[in-house]
Order: sequence, then structure tokens, then C-alpha cells
Amino acid sequence: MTHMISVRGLHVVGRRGDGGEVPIVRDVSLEARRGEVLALVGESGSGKTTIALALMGYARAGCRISGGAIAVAGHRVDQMDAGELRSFRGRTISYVAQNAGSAFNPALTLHQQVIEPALAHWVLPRRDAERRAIELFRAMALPHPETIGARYPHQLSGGQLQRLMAAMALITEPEVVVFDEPTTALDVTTQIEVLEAFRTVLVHRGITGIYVTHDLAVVAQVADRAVVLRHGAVCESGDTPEVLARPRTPYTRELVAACHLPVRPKGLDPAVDAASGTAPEPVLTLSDIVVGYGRVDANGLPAHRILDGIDLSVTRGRTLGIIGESGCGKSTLARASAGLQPPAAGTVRFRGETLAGRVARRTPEQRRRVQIVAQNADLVLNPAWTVGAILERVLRFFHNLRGAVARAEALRLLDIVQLPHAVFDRRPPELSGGQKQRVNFARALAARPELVLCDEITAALDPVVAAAILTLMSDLQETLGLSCIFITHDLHALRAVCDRVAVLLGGHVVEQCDAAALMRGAHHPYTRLLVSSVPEMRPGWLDEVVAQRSAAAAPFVPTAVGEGCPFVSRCVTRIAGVCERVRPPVVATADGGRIACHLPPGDLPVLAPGNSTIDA
Amino acid sequence: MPASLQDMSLSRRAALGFGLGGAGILAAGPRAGAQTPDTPRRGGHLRLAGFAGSTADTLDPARMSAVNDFVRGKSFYDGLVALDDTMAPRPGLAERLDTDDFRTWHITLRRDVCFHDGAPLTASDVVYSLNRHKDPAIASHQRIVAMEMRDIRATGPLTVEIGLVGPNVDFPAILGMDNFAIIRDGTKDFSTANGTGPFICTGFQPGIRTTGRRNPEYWGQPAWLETIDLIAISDDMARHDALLSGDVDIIASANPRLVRLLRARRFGIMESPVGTYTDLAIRLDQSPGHSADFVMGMKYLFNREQVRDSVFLGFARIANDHPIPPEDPYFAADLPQRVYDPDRARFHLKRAGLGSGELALFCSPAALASVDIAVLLQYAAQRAAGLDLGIRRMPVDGYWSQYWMRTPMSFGNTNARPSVDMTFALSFFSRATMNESRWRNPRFDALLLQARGERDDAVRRRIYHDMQAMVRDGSGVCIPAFTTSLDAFDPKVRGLRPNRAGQLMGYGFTRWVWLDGGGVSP
Amino acid sequence: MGMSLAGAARRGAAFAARLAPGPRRALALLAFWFVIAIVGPLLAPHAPGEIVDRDVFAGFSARHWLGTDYLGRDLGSRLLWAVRYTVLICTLSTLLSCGFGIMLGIAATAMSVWVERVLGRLMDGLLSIPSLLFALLVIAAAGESVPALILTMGVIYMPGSYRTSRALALRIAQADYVMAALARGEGRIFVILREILPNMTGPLLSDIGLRFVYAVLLLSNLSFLGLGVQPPLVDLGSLVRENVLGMVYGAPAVVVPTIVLALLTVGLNFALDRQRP
Amino acid sequence: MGRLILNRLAASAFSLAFVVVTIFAITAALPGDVADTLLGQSATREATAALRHAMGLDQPAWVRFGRWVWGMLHADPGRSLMTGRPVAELVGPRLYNSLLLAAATAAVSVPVSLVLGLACTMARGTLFDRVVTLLMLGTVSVPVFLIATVAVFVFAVQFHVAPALADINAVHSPLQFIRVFLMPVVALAGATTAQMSRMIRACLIDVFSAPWIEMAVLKGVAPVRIVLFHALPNAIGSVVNAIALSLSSLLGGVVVVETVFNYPGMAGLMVDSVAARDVPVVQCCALIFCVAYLSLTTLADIVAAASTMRGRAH
Repeated sequence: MTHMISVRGLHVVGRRGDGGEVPIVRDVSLEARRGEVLALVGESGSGKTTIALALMGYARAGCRISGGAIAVAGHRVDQMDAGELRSFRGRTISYVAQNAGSAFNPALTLHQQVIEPALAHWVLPRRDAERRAIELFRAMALPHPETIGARYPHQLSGGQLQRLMAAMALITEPEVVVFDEPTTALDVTTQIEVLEAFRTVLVHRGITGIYVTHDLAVVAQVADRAVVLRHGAVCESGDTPEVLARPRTPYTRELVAACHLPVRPKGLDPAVDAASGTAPEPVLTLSDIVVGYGRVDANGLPAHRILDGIDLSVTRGRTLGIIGESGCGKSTLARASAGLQPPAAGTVRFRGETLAGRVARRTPEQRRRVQIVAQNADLVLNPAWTVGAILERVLRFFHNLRGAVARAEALRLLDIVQLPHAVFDRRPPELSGGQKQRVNFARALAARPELVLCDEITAALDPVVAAAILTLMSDLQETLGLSCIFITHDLHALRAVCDRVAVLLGGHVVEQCDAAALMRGAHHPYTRLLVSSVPEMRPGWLDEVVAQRSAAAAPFVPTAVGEGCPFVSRCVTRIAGVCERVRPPVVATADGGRIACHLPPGDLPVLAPGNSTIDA
Repeated sequence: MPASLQDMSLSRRAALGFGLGGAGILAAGPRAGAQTPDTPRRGGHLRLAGFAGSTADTLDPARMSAVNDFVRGKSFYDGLVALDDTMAPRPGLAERLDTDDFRTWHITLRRDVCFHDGAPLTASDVVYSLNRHKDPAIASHQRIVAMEMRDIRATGPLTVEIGLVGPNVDFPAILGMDNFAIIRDGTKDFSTANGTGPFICTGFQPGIRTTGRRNPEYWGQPAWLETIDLIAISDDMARHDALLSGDVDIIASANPRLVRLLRARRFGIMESPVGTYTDLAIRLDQSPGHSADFVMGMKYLFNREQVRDSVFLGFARIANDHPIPPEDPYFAADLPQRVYDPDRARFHLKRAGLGSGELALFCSPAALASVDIAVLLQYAAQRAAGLDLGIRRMPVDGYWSQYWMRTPMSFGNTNARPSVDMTFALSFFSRATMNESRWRNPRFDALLLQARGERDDAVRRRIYHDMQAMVRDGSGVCIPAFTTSLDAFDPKVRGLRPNRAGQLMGYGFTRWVWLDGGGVSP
Repeated sequence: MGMSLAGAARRGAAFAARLAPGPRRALALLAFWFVIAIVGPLLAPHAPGEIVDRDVFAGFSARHWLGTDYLGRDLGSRLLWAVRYTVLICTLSTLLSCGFGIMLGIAATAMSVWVERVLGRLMDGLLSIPSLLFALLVIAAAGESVPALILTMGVIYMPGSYRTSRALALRIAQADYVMAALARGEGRIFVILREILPNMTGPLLSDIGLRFVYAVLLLSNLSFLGLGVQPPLVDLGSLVRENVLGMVYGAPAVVVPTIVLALLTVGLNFALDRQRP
Repeated sequence: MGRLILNRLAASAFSLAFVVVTIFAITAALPGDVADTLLGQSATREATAALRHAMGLDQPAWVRFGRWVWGMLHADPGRSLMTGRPVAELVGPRLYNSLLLAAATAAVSVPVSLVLGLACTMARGTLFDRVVTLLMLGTVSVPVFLIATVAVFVFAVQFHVAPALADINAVHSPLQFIRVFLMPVVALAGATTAQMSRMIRACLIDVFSAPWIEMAVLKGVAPVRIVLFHALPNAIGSVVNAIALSLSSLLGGVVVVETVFNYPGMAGLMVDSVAARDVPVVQCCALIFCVAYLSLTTLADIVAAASTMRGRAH
């Protein structure tokens, strides 16, 4: 018995609405040795999670394991009955779910849930289980390991929950742990901590891991071997460095390529504009925008602010990128610009014209000029309408086009976004994610806008598709001369399409700079953290980053963030007594950037090109 | 010529002998009919399920209107006059009833009668009991009748004198009406009954139940039963279920459709040939009733056999469009029976010259079987004369006050009256408030007053005969049938006899029945 | 004309094809009952008020397939009429309650918080009056007629429909495509009719179907209080009720209408219920 | 939490105010009045007018409304026009009876439907689930009056296993209580249980689609524990709501059951009083029904809120 996990000829089928069955996983064979981490890599729909669950003898509602031999730690999973499965799951093999926020029962304390496997399998008496849980919490570098278990899931952050879930998976000391995209829902800065915690326990305890992910950079950090899946079948497998460095199949090559997005070709900077004699003309200008909720104070400002004192402008024909972690106010910024969420203070100007805060008060012409392309194409396109109807409605609304003219124009728009005409009569649910996002784009273009607000348009897409969308966007902007605001949490995407970048944190812009300057020169400490946290597809990268960070001064006791810098609680270079009290001044940098930090410009962290291979 | 109650009742009895013996309608259930007249036994507990019970249940004699009210009344109270099986007046609390001119009546009360609370019966009780009917706030059902009694006064501790507005030979019958039962002077609270009757009220919950026990001090023939328990079950099936399962001993208003089942299970059925009728009242003072042809046409549209057989399953007697039932001694047997005649109906309706369009026909479960009769009539009208009748079935509540007599064509339901005089006076006299069809015939009115003062029975018979003919042909009231009331009982209930005054022995069965094997022999 | 009819049929079929199997089956069932409601009475051998036999509660026979009722009328003929009236009344009252309920429910999502709250409270109040007693009171006040019945039942089931559609609409109103339409500057009516409503059809049809079933049951329970269609016509519940005494003889007059009533409600209920896992 | 309860209570109070006005408006719109009823066929115009005056029915509606609301605020529902007795005296015993019947029904239907709902959830898609579903749907699809009538005929008349009447005075021991209440409760609980178990099943299935249920399965937790420990605490809010809704819809059946079993309860009293136009009694009964419904749903809402807010208060 050399293999801890051995799967031979696995087939999983799903039931269709009409009662027939469709294959989801076809003839998959794989194995993993004891103590090894095996990555299952693939896009959505590749069957990677289905295979991982099949290892636990589990198939989701509507699915069925229809064939194959599954052996885990010497057990034939495919031959177990319900009782055997119950004592096998959680004991021999355990599971870390993708979204810990929803995989924890909201009504129970974390402690109850974490020790439950140990109690359910009679592994440990309650008291010992609690003790071991605390040990694991500590090993996972969770704050307050003694008391954190008494809390409820909604009281903790995503990264903490993800680590708690790993603790729960490990409490029975299983032989195998299945990680199902455990860091996908996390911000890059958090991802590093979680990845490190996982890796440490796996290595120390000699546990065999199955790591399900779509992110090759993560694979590079955690997995010994990788299996690339496509359409439910194995595409390629081998040792991780091998697969990443020398992909053998076209599909894997495509995947790898999607991780190396080309940087926006023309590094435009204001100096060039100045040289060409055209003054940079701002299209959209946001001044001192405040958006929030809750009680309104004497100045008419809300108590809880999502955006606070935002000053930004978009230059004509250029793309402004906005980057930040979840909850920093990125999307609110787009919605405030579009008038969907009226600001409590500040003004939105479009080519000098002040726009009303509320969309209903804007003129049709003003509404036409600013179009929004939102993140989730599933929610953005009305599923009851055909694509043609969606486009024609906009054409009719803004341009009063009807009948054959409108149809011709709609078809032309489909051409522009590179969709076949057959899409015209389909409805959104019949389209793929990439197609939907293209339709979403076409709809915005139908208004013939001057500014397009793109809110996380690639977040829900697989890397290959996302890359294509980004290329399309760049091309369109070029050919149509559009101005854009591109909101994202993905540094790769940002650099692929943007001319200028604003870094958003806690509702404040902490830094603005040219996209080209993002990887070099002095930056805000947060920007540095952000940039250095983006995983690289280079084995060993994680070790370097971790080594670097632990070398730096141990971070901070968090204090209440008042008027001070939003980054103060995580900043390793903070100036005690100042940063948490005083709002940082905005300092202009040599290459046209603006940084809000108390540090003297000379002390700002510098990103050296060698520090990062992101340009490579 | 002075007259007294004793004489009268004798003479009436003689006259009524024919009605009782000849009709042969006093059939009882198989067991009841077969049983030999055995000796009554004392004791036992009898449970009755009446038909309708609600919070409108009352112990106030003036307000009694439902079967259970009357059963309660008959159990707890007495009237001055009692009506026997043939509705002939017999002495009740009044020992004597004397008059010289049928206008002023002298009442002599029985001695040694006590109310349930122990107080002796005196003239003031009688004066109070009768006078209160005239007060509108009392809401007496007999206010109109009571208005006939112009003055009521005590002439001694046990004597009362009543002066009527005009002579009335049938006045004793009026005093025999259950609503004129005698209560204690000054009674205002009717949460219990303080009467002189054979049972003492031991519990009264309106709409739920009434209980009573035998009055050991009763002045007359004491009751056989020890205790009685009266409830009401308005749902037909539930009421029969209660009898079939043995939860009650006797039920009022058995449904003709369940008689087959009851008989098969050896339960007794008592058929009471009461003079109750369901009629269609066509108002003569409005379109379409102001056309005599229309009214006549409608009368020919009633298929009386069908009403009897399909609606009442035979438990009815065919009527001749006048309110006097065949058992009544004054029934005009020689008047030709009106029959279903589509040709004549068509002829008359055509002559009435109605335009097209639907005529509304108001009916309600409040008026017994009126909905079914309306259905029959509607089909006949459509088939025979192409006349469109639109049935308007109205809820029980509000029917009498909102639709009956207020619409051109509505169904009504009239209970048997104690005398022919009252039957005509209350429902056909021009100024009667219940003159359903607004029929005005001065000759009829004159005849009514004449008969009322007429002592010669032969003359009265002739007058009543003419009046029946006049109603039959002139009034807008169509009477297809008289109903036969059905009561069903467990065979152990003995002593039941049909009574013309109403079902359940004119509601007074608790006074007479006994339980076989239920108690001890006296 | 023919063209447009064919077009409508095609569109209808296409619409049905897009629905979930539950509402689709329910629609098919409803269509079946509609056919019976329309065609049935034309095939009735006797008038609903005609007495055809002196025998009441007669059993199955060649002359009267389903026997006779409590008056000796042809039960089969009455049954066909009863189906028509039950289907008619319940359909109209359901359309009424759901029409208003859905409109208000969706509109509530677009109205100010206070209007919406007040509306919600009013609906709650309406819901708190027991339906049977409410019907009794209203029909006592307004008189017994088919329009009154329809109106009353419409009012009774409106709050439920309001609640369901409001919950659905609230979820949809937060969808980005509604935002997109608002950002475009579309009017409220357009947003309600074109953006929100089409996306509620599936669950709404289920809800409407269930409400139809409730209406059938309420109507039959109303017959217990003696309320219903004017004689000689009849609805299914009243048909059962008026013949309930026949139960003791096992008469078809009570058995057959009960089965038809159960088929109508159970069938629809089951069709709609199956879609939920 | 306290704020939430206050808010919910205020909302219910608003609903109640609306109900009060509605009830009064409908009862005021009833054709005819108690004077007509009292006099019945012998009503003449002057007699009814006199009676109406004596009863104060000739006052304008707003005066009567004001007097009624004033009375209700002092817990005095007035006097029955029909019997002249205080409404409280009339309603009191009936309210007790109704509560008894409702409690007995709830005591049967709530546990049964909880068990059925849970069982169906755990066995969803199986034959058992389908059979129960069909049975439950069948139960709600037959009018209550028919179920009750057939039940009485079969069990009381044919087999003599239970009385045909629910005679509450005959109850002197727990055994008699069961004997008397068995059939009314079964007739009432049938439809209620059916409805409730379907709703509970729907709530639970909703919860069962949550990822943390899958997580529990993958932890190797036993199905019974999953249902009781994981699913139920999260479904409790909606389950309680479902129970409240079903119990309140029980009132429709109550009218029927009270009539068929001749059980002296509130619904029958109200129907009678509508017929008699005894407006104070109608208003009092209607108000009690509405208050019962509103307090039930309010309570359910508060329980639901409390259960979802567990832990969130801190």
C-alpha cells in the first residue's frame, strides 16, 4: 500500500431536469502518497470539487458516483454503506470548505462545531477535544486561542474562519484533508497568512492533502503534485514545478499563460500628454465624496462612512484603476459615480457639469454618458429577456432606434464584443459566463457612453476567459476612445488595462499613481503589502514572503481607528501616537503619484523590480 | 248567552271529533305505533336535541319563537288556557273563563298554584304577564295580538277582567298561545325561568343547553320524567347522528331523507300534521303581481304532488292556495283542488303580458324548503311558459326583515295558528302586518269580523268556507302544501301522540312522555 | 387573425416550455379543468334544476350515470355545472386577489418605507380576520351573489399573495439588472412590469396555483354556512354539502362530487408541490 | 432585542387598530339589526323603531363606535342586545371552551406535524415522503365538514367508539376528556397537521440546502443529530411562524367542528350572533379572534428574531 489515495476510473453523473443523466466526471484516475499534497486544478465546471467530494464517498444532491474504485487510507470508499461512510468521514478524511462564512452553522458557537467531529467519532472526551482545539487554534495563529471558540461565526473575519475550519478538519487527526478552494474568497493579504498556516500543519503532521483550486500561483506554493482537470477528465498531471514550468498540453499552457497577463502596452503618463500638447482633460471628477449610513451629524455627514473624502478624476480616453480589498468601498465608488448611491457630501462632475447625486435627477443625456458594467453578469442581465431585447431596449431608450434599425445596430454591437449573431435570440441563462460579460459590455456600449464604470468585471470568470475579456476591453477603449474606471481586487487585471491607479483602503484613497509606476519606486506601505502579497507562480515564493514578513517588526496592537490612517493597525512602519490620531497628509511623489502617509517620502517603502517577478 | 270555557271546550270537542278520527294521519313510528298502551313509569332522564339553538334562545315567553323556546316554555310555564291535541282550548291556570258578549272576559284563576320560587299565583301576575306584550321594548312576537286586549285589570286576588277592542269568540285560543304564558309579576330577568310549569329550570345557557327537574309541587298532572336536558343541534346530520348513537333520546325536525335509515334502525318517527305552510307571496301592489293573470298563472305552475313527493318525500299534505289545512274542522273540502296546469299557466302568463327579463324570486333556508320549492317553480316556469325566474337565495339572518314581503315575490313560512280566525286575521286581513301579498278585500275583512262575533258554528263554517275560496282565488299567496312535522325518538320514549298545534306534542311532550324501563312504576 | 392566434399559441407554448415542471404541470391541469368547465355543461343531459326521478339519492344507473341527488335531479348534469362554477369563481377570485396582491407587493418595494410598512400592517390586520367568518360577515352585508363571493374571496387571499410577491419582488429589486434599468432612467412602471414581473413568473404561478386550491377549499367550506352560487346552479362544495345526508346510504351524490373536488385540489397541489425537492 | 419586541408590538397594535375599524365598519354595514331579529316575522315599522330607540341603535355610527372602543379599552365589551346579558358573561365560558379545543388540537397537531415534517425532510424523495405528502394533500383537499360528518357517522353511529356530541359537561376524568375530545380534535387537527407538516418540511428543506449542513455530513455527524442539532435551531424561526400561521387558519375549521359536534365555542357564538345581528357579541368575538391571531404571529416573529439573533447581541 504505497498510496494513501488511489482513484481508478472514477465516474460521476448528474441528473438532468428531464430525468436523464449527464457525465460530470469521466474516467478519472489519480493517486497521492502519504504526506503529499495533491492539487486538483481546473476551471469552474472541470469537476475538481466533485472529485474531491467523491474521495469522501459523497456526491451532491442530483449527482451520483456511477463507477470506479476509490481507495483512501486503505478503505474502499466506493464500497462503504451509510454507517461506514459516517465513521469514515471526519475521522479518516476531513474537509475544508471553500467559504467558511457559510460552512459554519450560524446558530452554534465555533467551539461546538470545531470539536463536534472529535465527539461524533468518539476520538476524544470533550475536555481533551477542547484542549486540542485550543492547541490547533494556536497552531493556526488565531488571535485569542483560548476564547475564540466561544464566538459565533458572524463575529469573525473570513480568514479567521477559514483557519478555524482547518482546525475543525484536523481535530480528529485524520489521514487526509481535502481543501476545497480555501483561499479563493479571501483577500490576497489574508490569503498569505492562511496558506502559511495550512502548509505548516500539513507538513508538521504529515497529513496527506488534496488541494482544490483554480489558481496556479497557489498550486505552486502548496502542492507537491498537480492534476489539471478539464470537462471532468484529467488533462495533465505531474510534479508541480514540472507542470507549471513545462506544461505539456495546450490547455495547461493556456492556463499558465492566463496568469501572465500582458501589461498595458502603452505606458501613458501625463508627461507624454503634456508633450503632445493636449492638456489632460478630466472627464469625471469626484471631489470630497462621502457616502455612508446611520445617524447624520450636524454637518450632514453619516456616522458610518463607506467612502470618506474621495478625490479622484478620470482623464479622457484613459482608464483609472481602483484597487483594494473587500469592503474598502470600491463598488460604492462606482455606484456613487453612477448616481445609484447618492453621496452625503461632495460633488460628482462630468466634463465640468455637476451631476445630481441621485440618478433620477440626472438628465437622460447625463445618464447616457456614464454607463456601468457590473461584476456579476448573472445578476446584471435580466434572465427573462433575450439578448436582442436587452440591447434594443437601450438603443430605443437613449437613441430612439426601433425595428430593423435597432436590430442592425444590436447585431453590430454583438460584432464589436465578438459574439456570434445567434446570441441575439438567446436569454442570459443560456450563455456562458464570458458571453454574459460580453453582452453586459455591449449593453453599456449601446448607450454610446463616454465613461464606462467597470466593477470587478472579471471577478467571477475563469482566468482564461477573464484574460479575453480584459483584452476586449482594452481594444474597445482604444478604438472607441472611451474613458474607464476599472475596479478590481486583482493586481494582474489592473496592470493589464489601467493607465492610472488609485489604492483604496477603508473608504480612503491612500495612494494614486501611474500604473506603470506601481512596481517600482516609493509607495504607501499598504500598496507595498498589496503588491507583495500577490502570489507568484514560482515555487518558494511563499517562503520568501513569510521570511521577509517575520523579519519585519512584529505587528501592532490594534487600536481604534479614528481620524487617523486607515492602515495604522496593520502598518509595520507606523509612527506611534501620530498615525492613529492624525489623518495623513497627501504628498506628491516625483513620478506624479500622490501618497497619503505620515512617513517622510524618503522613508516610504520602495518596491524594487527584483523584489517582484510580476513584470516577468 | 253567557259562555264559559268548560262549555266551549266541550262543544268544540264535539265539532272536532271528525277531524281527529277521520283524517287517519296520526301514524307513529313502527314501535310507537305497535306498542300497547302500557302504564307510565316515573323517573328517568330525557335528552332532546332540538333544531335551532343560538344565543337568541330565550326563557322570556314574549320572545319565544323557536321550537326549543316553546319546549322550554311548555316545560317551565303554564298558560291561562291549554290547547289539547286538536287545538281545542282547555282550562289551564284559569279555572274559568266567562263572557257575556265575547268582548269582556272574566278570568278566574286556580287556587293554590305556586311559582317555582314558592310565591302563589295571583291576578297581578296575570296582568303583568299579559300587559308587557304591548311594550315595544319587550319585543313581543304577539304584540299585535296583545293590542286586541284593550284593558287588563285585576278585579280580585284571583280574578282578572280583560276588555277586548271587539268581540272575539276565539279569544280563549289566543290565551292558549305559548307566548302568553304566565310569569311572576315584575319579572325582568330571564336568565332562569320562574313559572308554574311541571318542570323547574335548573340551568339555562342560551345556544348551549337547558336543564330542568320535575316540579314535585305541580298543580296538575305531574310529569313522569325526573329530569330533562334540552340541547339544539342545527346541523341535520349531526342531530340524527346524536340520536342514532344514543347521545340523545329524541330529536325534533327529523329530516324526511333520513326516515328510511331511522326506521331501518327501529327508531320511532312521529308525524305531526301541523298547519305550517311554506308559501310564495306575490305582492299585488307591485309589478308583476298587480296583474291578476300573472298571479293565477303562477298558482298553476306549482306542481303540488312534486312538492309533496320530491321536496317533502311525502311528508306533507297538498294545499289549495289557502291556509286552512285539511284536518281543520273548518276546512272547505268541496273547493276544487288547484293542480299543475302548464297550459293554463301559459295562457294566464301570456295575458299578463310580461316583458322579457328575469323576475327575482326570493327564498331562504329561513323559510322551510323554500329554496327547493323555488327550484321546482323556476324549472316549471321555464319549461311551461318560457318565464325566467331568477332565484335569490338569501341567508337566514336578515331574511325576514329584509326580503320577506319587501320584494315582489318572496317565500314565507307560517306556523299553525290556534284558530281559523287568527290564521286569517294575522296573515290575510287587509291591515294585517303580515298580509304577505298586500291583498285588500273589504268583503273578506267584513266577513272576518262577522265570524269573530258569530256564535252559531254553522254560520261560521259557511263564512270560513267563503273566506277560503276568496283567499284561494284572490290573494297573491300561493300555498302548495302543508308540512308534516317529523320527530324521531328512541323506542324507549313512550307516550308520544301527534298534536295539531305543533311538533313534539305541540311542544309540550315533556309533560306527557315517560321512559320505558327508565324509572320505577308509580 | 388566424396568424395571430397561432402566434399567441406558439408564444404560450414557448412560455410554458420555459417554466419549471411544477407550474407547467399545474397549468396543464388547470387547462384540463377549464375545458371541462367550458364544455361540460353543454354536454349535460338535463337542466340543473330538473327533477328527473322520484327516487332521491339513487345509485349509478344507465339512465342517470351518477345517480340522483337529494331532490331526484340528475347528478351528472349538476356536477358538470358545479365544476364550471367552482372553476369560474375560484379563477376569478384568484386572479383578483393575486392581481392586486402582486401589484401591491411589487409596488411596495418601490414605495417609501412608511407606505410599505403601513401597507404591510393593513395586510396583517386583514389576514388576522378568520377567513370563514370574514366571508360570512361580508356576504351577510353585501348579499349573496357570485360577484360578492368572488370579491370576498379575492380580498381574503390578497394579503397572502401580497406577502409572497413582496418577498419575491424584494429579492429581485435588489438584482443588478433592476439597478441597471434605474440607472438608465427607466420609469417605475416599466421596471415593475418588464424587469421585475417576468422574473417572478415561476414562483408566482406556483403561488397562484396554491391560492386557487385554497379558494376551492374556502368556497366548499363556505357552503357549510349556506353560502354559494344561487340555485339551481351549484358549486362543488355546495353539491357535496346539499347531498351530505346521502352519505348514510353511500349515495354517489355525495361520493362523486367529493372525489371530483379532491381530484381538482389534490392534483393541482401535487403538481405544484413536486417542484420543491 | 427589547427594541425589536417593542417595534413588533407597535406594529401589531397598528394592525389591531385597523382590524377594529374594519370589524366595526362591516358589522355596521350588515343589513337589518337586532330589532328586526328580535321581532322576526312580527316586525312592524313602528315596533322596530321603538325597539331600536330603546336599544340605542338609532344613534349615529360614530357615537356607537366611540362608545364601543371606549368600552373595549376598559375591558368592557358591553351587553348582548339579544339576551341583555353582559357580553363577557356570554363569551367567557365559550372562550374557555374554544381555548380548550384549540389547546387540545395544538397539543396533537404540533408534535405530530413536527415529527412528520422532520421525517419527510430526512427521507425526502423516498416512497415514505411521497405517501405522506399525498396523504397530507388529500387531507387538506376535502372539506372539513365532510371529514367531520363522515367521522361521526362511522365512529359514533356505526361503531359506537366515541360520542356523536362533544359534551363538555360530561368530562370528569382524563379518560372522559379523551373520549369527548377525540373526534373533534382529530377532525380539526387533520387539516392543520397536514398544512403544518408541509410548511415545516419546506422550512427544513430550505435550511438543509445550506452549506453547513453539507459540512456536517462531511464531518460524519449522524443524520438525527444533523436534524436536531444543526437544522432545527436555524429553522426554529420559520417553523414557529409556520405553526402560528397554521394554528390561526384552524379557525375556519372550528366553525364546522363546533357545529357538527355541537361544541359550545366562540366560532359558533359568532356565527349565531351575526345571524342575530347581536353586534356587541360579534365585535367582541371577532376582536378576540384577531387578537389571538396577531399575538400568535407576533410571538412567532419575536421567537424567530430571538433565535436568529442568538449570539449576535454581543
